[in-house]
Amino acid sequence: MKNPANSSEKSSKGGWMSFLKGLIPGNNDSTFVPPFSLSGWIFLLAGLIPALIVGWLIYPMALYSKQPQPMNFNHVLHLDPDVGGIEGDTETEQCLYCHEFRDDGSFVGIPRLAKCTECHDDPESPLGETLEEKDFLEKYVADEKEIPWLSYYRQPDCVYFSHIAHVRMGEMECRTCHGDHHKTENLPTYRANILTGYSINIWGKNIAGYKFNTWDRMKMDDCAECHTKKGHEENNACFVCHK
Amino acid sequence: MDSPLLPEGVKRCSTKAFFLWTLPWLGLLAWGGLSAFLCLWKGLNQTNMSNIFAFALWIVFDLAVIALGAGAFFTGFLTYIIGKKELKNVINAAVIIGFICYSGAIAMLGIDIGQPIRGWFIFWHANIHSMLVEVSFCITCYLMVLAIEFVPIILGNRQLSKIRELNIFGHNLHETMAVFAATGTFLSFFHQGSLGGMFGVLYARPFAARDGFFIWPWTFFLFILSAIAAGPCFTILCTKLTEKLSRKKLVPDNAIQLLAKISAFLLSLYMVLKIADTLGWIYGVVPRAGLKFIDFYQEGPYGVWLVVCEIIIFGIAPAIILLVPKARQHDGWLIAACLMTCMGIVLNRFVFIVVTLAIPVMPFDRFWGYLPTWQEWGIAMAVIGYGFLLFSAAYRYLPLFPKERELNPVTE
Amino acid sequence: MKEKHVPGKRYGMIIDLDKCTGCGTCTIACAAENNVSVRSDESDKERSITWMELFKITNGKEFPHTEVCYFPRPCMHCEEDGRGHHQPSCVSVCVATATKLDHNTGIVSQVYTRCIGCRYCQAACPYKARYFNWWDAYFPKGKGLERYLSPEVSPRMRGVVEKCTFCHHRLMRAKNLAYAEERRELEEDEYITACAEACPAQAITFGDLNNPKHRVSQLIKSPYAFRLLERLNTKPKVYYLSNKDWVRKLADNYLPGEFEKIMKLSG
Amino acid sequence: MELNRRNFIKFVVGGAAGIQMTPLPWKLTDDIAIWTQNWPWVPVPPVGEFTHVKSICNLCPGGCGIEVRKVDKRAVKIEGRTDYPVNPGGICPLGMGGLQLLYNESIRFTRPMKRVGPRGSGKFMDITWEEALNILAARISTLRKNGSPEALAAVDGNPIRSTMSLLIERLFKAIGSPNYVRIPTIEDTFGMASLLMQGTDGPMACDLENADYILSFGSGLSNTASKADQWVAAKPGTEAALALGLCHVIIKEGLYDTRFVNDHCFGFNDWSSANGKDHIGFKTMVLDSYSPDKAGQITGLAPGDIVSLAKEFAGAKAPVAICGKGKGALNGSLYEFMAVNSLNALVGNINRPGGVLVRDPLPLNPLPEVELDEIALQGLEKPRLDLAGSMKHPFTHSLINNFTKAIIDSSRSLVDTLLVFSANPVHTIPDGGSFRKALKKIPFIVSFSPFQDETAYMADLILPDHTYLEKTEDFIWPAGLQYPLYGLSQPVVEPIYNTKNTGDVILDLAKRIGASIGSAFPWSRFEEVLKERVKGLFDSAGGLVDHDGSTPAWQRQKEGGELNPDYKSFEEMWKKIKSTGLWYRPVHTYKTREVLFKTPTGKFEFFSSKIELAVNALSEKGSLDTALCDMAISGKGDEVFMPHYETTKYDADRSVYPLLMMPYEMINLASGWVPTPPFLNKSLFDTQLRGDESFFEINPGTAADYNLKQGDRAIIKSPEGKVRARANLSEGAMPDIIYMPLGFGHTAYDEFLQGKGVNPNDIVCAGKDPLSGLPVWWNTPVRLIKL
Repeated sequence: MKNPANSSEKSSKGGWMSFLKGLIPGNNDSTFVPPFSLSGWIFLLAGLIPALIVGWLIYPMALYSKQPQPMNFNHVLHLDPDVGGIEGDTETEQCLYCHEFRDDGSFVGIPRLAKCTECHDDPESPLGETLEEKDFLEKYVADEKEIPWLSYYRQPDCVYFSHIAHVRMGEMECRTCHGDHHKTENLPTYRANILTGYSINIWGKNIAGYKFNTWDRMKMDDCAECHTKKGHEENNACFVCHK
Repeated sequence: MDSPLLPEGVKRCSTKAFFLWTLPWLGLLAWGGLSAFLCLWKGLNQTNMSNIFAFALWIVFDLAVIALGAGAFFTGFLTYIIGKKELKNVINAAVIIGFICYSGAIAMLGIDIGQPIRGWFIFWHANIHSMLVEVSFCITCYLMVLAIEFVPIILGNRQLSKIRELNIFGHNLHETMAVFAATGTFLSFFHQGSLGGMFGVLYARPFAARDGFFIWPWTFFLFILSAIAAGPCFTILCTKLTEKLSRKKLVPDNAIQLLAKISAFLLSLYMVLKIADTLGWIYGVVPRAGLKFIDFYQEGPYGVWLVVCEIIIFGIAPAIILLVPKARQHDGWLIAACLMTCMGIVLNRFVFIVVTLAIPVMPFDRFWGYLPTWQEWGIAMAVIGYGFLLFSAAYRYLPLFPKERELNPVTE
Repeated sequence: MKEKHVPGKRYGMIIDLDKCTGCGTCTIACAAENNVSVRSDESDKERSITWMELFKITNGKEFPHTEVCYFPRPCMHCEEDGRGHHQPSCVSVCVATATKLDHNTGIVSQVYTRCIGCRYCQAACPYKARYFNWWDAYFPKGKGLERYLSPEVSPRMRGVVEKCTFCHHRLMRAKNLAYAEERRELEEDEYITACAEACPAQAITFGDLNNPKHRVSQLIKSPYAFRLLERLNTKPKVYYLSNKDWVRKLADNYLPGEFEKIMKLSG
Repeated sequence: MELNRRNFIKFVVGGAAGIQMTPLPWKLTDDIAIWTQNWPWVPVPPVGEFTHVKSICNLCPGGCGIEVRKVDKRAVKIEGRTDYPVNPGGICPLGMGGLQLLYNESIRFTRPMKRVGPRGSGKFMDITWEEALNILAARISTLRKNGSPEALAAVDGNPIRSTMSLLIERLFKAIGSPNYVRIPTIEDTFGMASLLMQGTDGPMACDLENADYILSFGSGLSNTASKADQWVAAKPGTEAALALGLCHVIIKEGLYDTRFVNDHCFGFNDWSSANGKDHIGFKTMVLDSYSPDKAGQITGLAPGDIVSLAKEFAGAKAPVAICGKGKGALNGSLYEFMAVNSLNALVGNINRPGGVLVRDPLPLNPLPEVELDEIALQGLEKPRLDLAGSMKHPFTHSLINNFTKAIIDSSRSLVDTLLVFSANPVHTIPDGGSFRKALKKIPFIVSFSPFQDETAYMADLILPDHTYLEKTEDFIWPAGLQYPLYGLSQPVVEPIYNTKNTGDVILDLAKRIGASIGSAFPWSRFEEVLKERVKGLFDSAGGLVDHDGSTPAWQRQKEGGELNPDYKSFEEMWKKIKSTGLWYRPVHTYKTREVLFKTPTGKFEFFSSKIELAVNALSEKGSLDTALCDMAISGKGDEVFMPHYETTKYDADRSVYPLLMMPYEMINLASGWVPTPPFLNKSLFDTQLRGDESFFEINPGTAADYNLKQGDRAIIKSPEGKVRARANLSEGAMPDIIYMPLGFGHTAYDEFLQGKGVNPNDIVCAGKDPLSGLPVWWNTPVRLIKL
């Protein structure tokens, strides 16, 4: 092979280097610029900082859609004993009043309209004065139309999840996975990943994947982590959660 | 037109001639591009692969080119680790051939899997028991090594070498080549073996399974050995082809002869072991599964001729030719022997893949046939086109054969 | 880390070939239960998907001495191999850990969303029990065929391998029902596969091979019980039953005279 | 501080490094992979509440109990009911695929329509139910006004004795047309054989649970044959000779039940009639004409096999011989069925456990008599086009092949308006494609089919029915079941399209026609008709409406279990039937043999008095020979009145057509009027269908004669036409017979069915079955031309 030192004679003709040089006005090749001069750092940061902004701020905003729920729902009000709300010995019991198990052990998830009308059965008599309540009666109860709720916690189709195994047999609290959803007066905006269609609550609110609470994320690893912690490694078999 | 890019002091054909030369290979690439697009867009239904022929033409091509590309790591090993200096005259060519083969194989694999976008699951959710995982890790890493080995050659281009930083970088890289050669050797040994293991471990496929004799599966070693025997032959073939096409002597005879001699010994050793393997299989694996040797060679086109070709015509015969110094010094015999060796290895890979799958294991099951579609051929041919193109370009623009100037002094 | 030892289940199946009429109900029950995609041309047997495939075998004699037998073949849900190869042949080769043997049920799982479609498992399986989705599931617009899809089984995308799961979702369904009744253990008939349930000839018996009370674990003790390709050491959990010698002989490969010798030995 | 090359590189490096330090590339890689797991074009079945609905499957006359699993409003899986006596738990492939018939818009009619394009072009225009019914009512009224109500004809494929078919028959009676034609099934032949030998035109049943030896005379090649203890295959159409050959051995060896034969049978021994005429008996006839050698010659079986089979049969404790071809959707041969039943009589296995049971009809209320007006009375006087019930075919109810022939042969349009109910005669009738030709001569065709079948495609007016999963209808005592059962299906899902239960449509139509027809249908809904009929079951006092599937009914009866009705009032019973879908009485009442047989002699008749009467009546008009010729009987003398073997007469020159083609029914291919659900295609072997080509089965020896190898293509040519298929060499096939599956070769429906394979019915040259006149579809002479 040729000795590189010998062959490195300066040349200004040809090659992609000169092409690049041509692009940059006033370029003087003879000026020696130390690799990390101040301006070097500035340019480095000029690339780095916008990239960080794009990756950490703009990208997450662009990645998730925002959809409002069809109407508001006030969990606090429904659980308020002062206004005849749902009572129960435990929080879980209160939740289960509406988010109940069927006889075959399956879980209803978000209750159907029929569950609402068990209590709010008269379309003629308004519940209160809010716009939501008026909407609820006019749009849904009167036409017997199901409310198209957007589910924050619906796992993708490939996932099987048994609530009864966790809540009844495993005696887990609802909030372990769902957080303090029952303490909200307003339903948060539903946000879904535009590529995957997953709710942000499933895939983690934190874009970096960092988890502060048990309910911040409901990914496979989170399930497995809990199973392992509780000594139920056998439930990490693929088919326990995949279908 | 492109003269500033050509290496100094050597003669190359005109730009026009070179352009015409690239046309057929560009054509193959275009065919492959269309095929790849169809396969990625519409799915693998574009092929004639099936639940029976789950692996087919592409995997045969993959395994074949990876085996033939073994010349790269093995020549590297001989050059940098063993210190056979004369091989420096072919090492560049060997590296490029290796790079072509491995990158081509990986590209084909990317199309061959049903869910290319999830391909990285192999690395992320790796099943350490799977030989294919070992193969994937090794060939990916080795392709990186090859790329690194390729860089100094690229930087040897007349114009690039004018850039001081690149020149220094290339030189330094070159100095450390022994380290990469060692890494490459390690990686390559493993994946060549794992490729053999891939089939040897199929314990429910008696045609491919190789077990019951200390080490399981022993195809691991057979594949390594056959690859390092055939790799140098392929390197010889490529250089000889380049010499013939350019009507120039490019590599000193001693380098070629050394490769041929090493190949001869390895091939002979391989043949001894292959015959032992075949016998061990016939008298061990096969009857254990309740079958006879001949049961595997009665279906469709797959007859005993496969064994005869693989072991005698494309195995023992070239081994003898290469062992005899007189014979291997004769260009015609040398090329013929190298060609036979390479065909033997391709046949071996074909048999392990296609025949393994074609022969039904359930006694009441039947034999199915398979012919590749034009889309499958397209992808396979594109690898060939890509190989020719890259190698031709490398020969034209890079200092591929260090002795070229010396052997062909430019008279004008 | 060693898993703590729980007396696990080993679900398995025995198919009485002398009862099977080859009607194909098992194949169809399986497809309907598991959302198996149907294409307009299902006669391309190399590429169509039938988790429970039917093979027809004959004794090869001339008319009128010909006898016919049908061989329904689900996934065998192979066990770990005794020779130190450790795993079912398909499981050990899977690159992305998309298929696994569950030690608590004995069921070999297949996770479609994990599978990358390399098809190495198909090469490894001698029973051809694994099927690749060469096409996207065929649900053309305007037909409304997708309305019969069951939500219990996830429809597959193209480019992945699928296979019989022993109707694992039915185990989940049965478990949920048991939990609703505050039970943990299942009765024998609470979890059976769709094919076993549908068979009009009641030729398929499904249950826990580890539970001596289950019919299946009694039936496999029959001298007429056998498994497909037993010599390959794949240890299938699907057994067959036939009192016809020629049928049993066709279940495995034998060297000339070998089968007859075994017959003589076993009386 | 300028953007030179170095700085530019730094900028790029900074950006690249920066991006790596954000979640973007990593999350994007992950998300794209997840995108492939959730491709928007892969359907995601909605989740919901699981419910189960019990109903009955009506895709074949079997009427199995089904339980449909639903998710909210969608039906997602059909399963066999464990609590239904017909099919404890199991279900057939066709029943399993039913949801693909419900949810497949491209094979269903979703609304009433009328034809706009040329006939058969499939161009229809949407109309309302109101318009559609008015068009039809006006047409019928016009026919009646013109005094030709008989120009209205029906082809009805609803199960025999079902309320639906009663209602259609009633409509025709009220309108005044005798041309109500049913699709022939095995029940027709069973009924006639039973009538002639036992005196009751009811279905026959066999107590298979208690039988210890079952000898099936079904055609070879069936799946069930693979499970038989012994497989004996006679040449198609010679089964009668085999049965009589067995009788010969049994009589000769004295293995028959002498007590039964002597005390309860007529015509066994030679006898003399009141007018002094001597007759030979069954015994003499069989001993003279059906020696094992002779039977062997006819059937192609070894005489030794016949002897050993006869001994095995007679030696069993409760042997039963059953006849029938395929799934029972096609008729059999009358003398053959009689011959097979003679075997049961010889061993005395009639009306006892494990034998042939003589059933009384289900005690359903009859519908009130129709008051006929003048037009109707005159119309009903006119002869039936198919000659069924005439002196030539006195025992047969319908002869669709005659019907077709009459239309084709006539120079004018004998039928002005044809109504087609639950039938697809264009595809299913073994007539060499004649029905399609006949349709061309019918000016107006109305289809009530829920499916876009071949016949409906030719229709002018479409009044689509619900599919069986959307409607209520009844199933009367499926053939073969030994105790009375009434099944009632219920809408599993809400009707998904603008279709209507044909029962309701008929009631509406009758009202629109008005006059005496309207008053003959006083009900407002079909369900009321069903209810009125079921009242009879209540009045019969007894019967259960809930079935504990865990213990079979006969078992409970044996153990003296509770068999008292579990309801108090009729309303309660009706309500329960609607949810459980059944009423049954798990007891077969074994009447004494003295009162059992309703034949003229009061005995089991080997020599049928009814045939004698019919032949005499017809020969009074001409000679005996012409009478026999009219009845298509080639037998001579006393054997005419007894079960005997009739040589098949072929119209074709056998030297040109040396082979025989036998269509056969497959359990996993719908061969009736219902399309095959796509799932069933999965269970077909690729030696039955490959691509668009179906296969014929042929013995390797015969194939070798024609130089045919597995998969080779050939033309099968009969005098009626030709079809192209591929050869499947099968050792199980009888030499010189070509077997062709029924159910392929649809020109209608969608890509799952259309154009796949060929339909053997297209080349059948159906002869006439002696006496019954039903089509002989099982042995068409053909020749083979290798391609």
